[in-house]
Amino acid sequence: MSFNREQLLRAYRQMCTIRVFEDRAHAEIMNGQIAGFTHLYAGQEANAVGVCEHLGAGDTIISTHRGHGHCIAKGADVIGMMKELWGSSEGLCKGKGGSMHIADIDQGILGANGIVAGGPPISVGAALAAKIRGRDSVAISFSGDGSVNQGTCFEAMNLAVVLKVPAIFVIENNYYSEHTSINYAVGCKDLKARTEAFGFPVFVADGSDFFAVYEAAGKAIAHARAGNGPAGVFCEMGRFHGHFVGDPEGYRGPGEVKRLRQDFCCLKKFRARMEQTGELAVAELDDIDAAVNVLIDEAVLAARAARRPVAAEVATDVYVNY
Amino acid sequence: MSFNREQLLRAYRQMCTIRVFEDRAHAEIMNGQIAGFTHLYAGQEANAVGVCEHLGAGDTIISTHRGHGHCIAKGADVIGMMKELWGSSEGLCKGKGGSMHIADIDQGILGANGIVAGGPPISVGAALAAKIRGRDSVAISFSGDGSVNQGTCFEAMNLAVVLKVPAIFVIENNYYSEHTSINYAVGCKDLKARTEAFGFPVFVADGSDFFAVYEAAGKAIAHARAGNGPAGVFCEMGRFHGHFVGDPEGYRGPGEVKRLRQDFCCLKKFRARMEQTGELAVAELDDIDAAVNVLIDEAVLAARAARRPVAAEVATDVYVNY
Amino acid sequence: MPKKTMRDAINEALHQAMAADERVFVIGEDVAGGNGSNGRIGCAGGVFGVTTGLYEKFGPLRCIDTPISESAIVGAAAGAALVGLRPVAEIMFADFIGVCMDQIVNQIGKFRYMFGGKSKCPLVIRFTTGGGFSAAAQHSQSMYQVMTAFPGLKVVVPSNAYDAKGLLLAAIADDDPVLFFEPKALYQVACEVPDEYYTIPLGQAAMPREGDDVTVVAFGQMVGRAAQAIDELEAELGITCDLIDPRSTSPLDEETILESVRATGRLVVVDESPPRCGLTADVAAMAAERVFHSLKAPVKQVCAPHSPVPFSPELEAAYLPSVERIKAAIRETAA
Amino acid sequence: MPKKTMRDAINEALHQAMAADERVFVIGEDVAGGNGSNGRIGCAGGVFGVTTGLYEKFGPLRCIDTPISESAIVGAAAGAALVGLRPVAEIMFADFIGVCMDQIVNQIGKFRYMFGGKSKCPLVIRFTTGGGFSAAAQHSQSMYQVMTAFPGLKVVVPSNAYDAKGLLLAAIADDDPVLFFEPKALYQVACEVPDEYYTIPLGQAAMPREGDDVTVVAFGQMVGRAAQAIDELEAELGITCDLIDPRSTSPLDEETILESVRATGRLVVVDESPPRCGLTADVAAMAAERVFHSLKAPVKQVCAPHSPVPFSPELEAAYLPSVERIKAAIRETAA
Ligand SMILES: Cc1ncc(C[n+]2csc(CCOP(=O)(O)OP(=O)(O)O)c2C)c(N)n1
Ligand SMILES: Cc1ncc(C[n+]2csc(CCOP(=O)(O)OP(=O)(O)O)c2C)c(N)n1
Ligand SMILES: [Mg+2]
Ligand SMILES: [Mg+2]
Repeated sequence: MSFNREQLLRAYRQMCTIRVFEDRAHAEIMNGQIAGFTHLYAGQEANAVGVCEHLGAGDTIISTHRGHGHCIAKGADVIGMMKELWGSSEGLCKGKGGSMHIADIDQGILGANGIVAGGPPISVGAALAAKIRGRDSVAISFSGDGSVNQGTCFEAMNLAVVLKVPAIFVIENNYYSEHTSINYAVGCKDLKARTEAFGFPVFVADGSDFFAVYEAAGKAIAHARAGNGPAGVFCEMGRFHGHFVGDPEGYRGPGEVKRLRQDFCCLKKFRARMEQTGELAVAELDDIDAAVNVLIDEAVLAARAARRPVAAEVATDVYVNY
Repeated sequence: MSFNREQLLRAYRQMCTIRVFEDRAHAEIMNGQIAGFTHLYAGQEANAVGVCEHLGAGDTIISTHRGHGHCIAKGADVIGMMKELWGSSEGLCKGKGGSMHIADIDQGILGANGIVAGGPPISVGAALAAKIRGRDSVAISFSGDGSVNQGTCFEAMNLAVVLKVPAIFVIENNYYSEHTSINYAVGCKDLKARTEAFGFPVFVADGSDFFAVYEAAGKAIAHARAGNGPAGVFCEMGRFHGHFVGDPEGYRGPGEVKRLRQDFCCLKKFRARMEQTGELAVAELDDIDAAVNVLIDEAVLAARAARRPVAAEVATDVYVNY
Repeated sequence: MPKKTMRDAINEALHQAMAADERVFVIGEDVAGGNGSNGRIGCAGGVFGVTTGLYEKFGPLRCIDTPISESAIVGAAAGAALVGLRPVAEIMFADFIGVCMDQIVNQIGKFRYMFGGKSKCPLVIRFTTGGGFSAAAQHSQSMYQVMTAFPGLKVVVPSNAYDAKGLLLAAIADDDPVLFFEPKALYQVACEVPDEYYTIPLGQAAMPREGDDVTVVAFGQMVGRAAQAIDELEAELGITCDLIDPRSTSPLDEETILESVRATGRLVVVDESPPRCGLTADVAAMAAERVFHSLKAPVKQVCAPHSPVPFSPELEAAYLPSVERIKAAIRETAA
Repeated sequence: MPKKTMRDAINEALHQAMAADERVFVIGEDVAGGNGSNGRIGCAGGVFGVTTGLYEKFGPLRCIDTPISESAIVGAAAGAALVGLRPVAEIMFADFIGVCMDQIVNQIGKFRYMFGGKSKCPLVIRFTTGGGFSAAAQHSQSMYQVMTAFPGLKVVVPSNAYDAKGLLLAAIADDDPVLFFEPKALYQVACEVPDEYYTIPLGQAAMPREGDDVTVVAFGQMVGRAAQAIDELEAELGITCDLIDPRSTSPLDEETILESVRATGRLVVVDESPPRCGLTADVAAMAAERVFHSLKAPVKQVCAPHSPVPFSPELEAAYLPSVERIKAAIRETAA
């Protein structure tokens, strides 16, 4: 698989944007600037970006409670997102959704989702629509290692096979569902095999390596686009923050997060590879870091200044008409 | 596996009782004597009996919408059952449950269930209770080939593995869920493999052969009783009547039911084997047939004569106290 | 005008909606039937035969059978609607909302709001509802009263074949998600139904009887029983009633109800659901709040007892509000 | 008496119930926490910390972590209860009823009836309920009003730490299935709570304020706001109210409410759920039916708008009934 410079710059920028967005959101939550329950994606960026770099305007994604990374990777406006976290009526969802429901239908983002495994059935529907219309778009759903034990997720997988629709199930194994390890919650020894037993191929990659994810996702998406029905992607990765902001993380082993940040950082891995291959210069990547930091600074300033919603907005946007 | 005479006579009698009960219920429904939705088990008897002959008083079963066979096999009183079908207040459930909810908790029968795959999660709970109490009982749930696509069924399987409880998942493949074939509704090629991928062994048998089912179920139950966690049983069998009484059966191929009745009749197979081995005489089996017919005649007469419920009974039995 | 059963009227509506708009498709368990079998695909048309002929007419991409996976069925409809199609999903019995409630209530019902008004989810979910079949506790609930509680959803329950056709066509054309509850006890009941396409707006009540003494509001299956009760009372005692059939419970045509109560000063509300947090309370409370000063007598609720639906025919007959019970309530209110 | 938060009071109740009866066990997601990890098992005690310490005290067979499989969790509790244990299941947010409603409503709630009174299913399911956390549309619903509609279930919603402990101990000792809704906004609110085991019977309302002018019925989180509204109105205008906290919505202490309304002739009902088919309508309709002739003014419902719960703190503040809105309703009713 070969990448041109533009693709490489873009992939790095996307991952970097997610990381900086998340770390900043973390800081602002700790400051009391952001209300509600927020789940951060830092450490998992290569997965979202490695998948979404394959997608076009006609393709859709549906995300989880941990949705910022997927949304950014699929093209959501980060300033609108930051305003949404702030609960502004200028936010992407007018402050009505917040972190757990960030969506941008026009970008093919069918939303973050506060219900574990709420997304996969819906994604099968988007895939079904593609099939009915005779289009070659694909529909991606992201699921965590915990989410795959929810009945809706299994139903979606089977239905996708039965209807032979281009639904891609991306399973992000960050080892934990909340405080519980995948070693406990997934009863079988081999989650990839359990998933494949539903009747579609699952491609495995190191989820902290953009290139690996990109390759695996490419195979899955090609399979689905060609009309062969659903496919899966299964990646391992580290979650750098707690499950939610404020999580005391008593389930971590000694030095665990430090090790993850050291060995499973997609940005570090990407840079190391660029240094090795010489495809991009360190300065170019540094420039991206700087530009992204400026962007996120701007987003935070814009969010702080953005219009606050007023009471009259509470009961609008419920129906198209009623 | 060897059986003594008493065991053989009992197994045959149980299967025969189910068959005659079902065929009579069918006739009485066609006569307009029995109201509601009734799903008949005729053709599948060896499965219920082959499993339940392993069970003792401490073991539980939970059934499906097609529950008569399982209930009879586990020891429910057929006269009380027939009265229940008739909607009498002398019925096993005082006429409040009917065919789809026949239960007898004292016999370890946690009920037929009108919700497809409603039973498996509950059965995991009964199995969990055994583990918590340190007892060696097992909990059986029956599921159809259609029911295994319902999310609750998958969840139950995974939870049983996680908690390592003695839950046995018995899957009855009668080829159809309502009007739809397993070839369509189960997306994967191999349902046994999909089930095993959850992390427990599944034992396969010809569901029209009592001896085969008994052997497979015995392995599964022994596995679970010994504290190794859940196990499965997977059998194929023919359903001799429609999905519900009144089903026009447009999904059947030409001559299909005739062939099933010919080649996959557990009573015929049992008799053939007895003839071959000489373990039981034809006359002994004929005597059972006759006795069972008398019993079911009695049950119908008793049901016809049984007390009808009165309006005041509508709102009782909702709570222990309220 | 030709007479048609409610089943046939709904079937006709589906045919016409699918012919008129290629974005419309149906999905559910056995809406075609026979898939994967040695028999005939399209042999079923749903267990109540309501989708008969759609598979033959519109083919496998628009009449889609599914496994028994209600959450996935509803989710699939939701996803297809979000990207621009107009699915009509069938969930065989309203009771099965239990296994797919999240997709209905937390997903479909909330998308538009959570997404700041930027999405549309134009779908219909059809359910059979209610008692009368001795189908017992898990196949006889009304459930529409429960779904009315959830903002973001529209809820329809027709009481006759004519309304069923027009309301379903309106529901399919609607840009919001609509839950459409078909009283299964009425499938075989016929009335005059035009052959052509027509719609009945959601949120607009019908008033099949007009009178002076009492306002009777009844839902779904109970509308016919209320009409009979009213007719008998008029003949027996000369009491006359407004009978209001809201047709949709969300939106509810509050004005028609309130206006009638302003005139009669007396209100009886009839529904076959149990008493707690249901539609009889909903309508009664609205009157007690908004037209209190017009009320001349206690508001009466006629509904099922606080118990599951029993199997036995005698018990079910005692469970469902009868013409006699409705008459007694009207008589007491009018006294 | 020692002051304890509602969280600690509930935790204490669980400890005492498990110590008193070895049939009691807890099951749910992360009720222990840390299973399978390299860290500490028992590290969590539920995401709100309510089950803290149970794993250490009672071990893995009585404090059971599960995968994210709510239907299986509830089903497992149901099965264990049917065979004689007394499970306490935790479903993290009441909103998640969406993914396990069948097991609650169609199974647990109906066993006894469907089985002709021959079974018992003594279990408790604990949920967090309600708004106040900016947790948005899928983590803020009350849901207890919806579950009240289903016969066979008991439904409890405490408004303070003292009641929470006594009601939970009663619920665990009860032979029927009980849904126990804990207003998460009140977890950190403390009041005096005895150290010893005590129970508060279900179906018995509390009356934290007594007065002459208006009857105010409020549920869960709204009880505190109603009390504040009442206290301010007494100070400002000399209006005095009965404040009734039903504590359980099923069974509902109808007599206490009706008796108060008979005396005051005025009723305001306050709940944080949306308006349709909810508890405010339920109680208002009961009054309009059963004590109509005592009523001197329109019954008032104070509730959320017919919309999902918004995320933004300002919007959520506007969504939930405020002390000001409750005061305005009482003032109007008393006028
Ligand atoms: C139906 C449902 N159950 C439980 C929760 C609470 N919850 C939110 S995130 C989460 C863990 C999800 O784990 P996983 O799928 O691995 O995703 P991750 O958080 O690791 O990204 C849980 C239990 C929920 N939101 N929805
Ligand atoms: C949740 C749910 N969905 C649908 C139905 C309707 N239904 C009843 S039986 C049945 C088919 C079940 O097929 P299978 O599991 O193979 O059992 P079988 O009838 O063959 O014994 C269906 C769809 C139901 N009762 N519950
Ligand atoms: Mg995870
Ligand atoms: Mg079958």
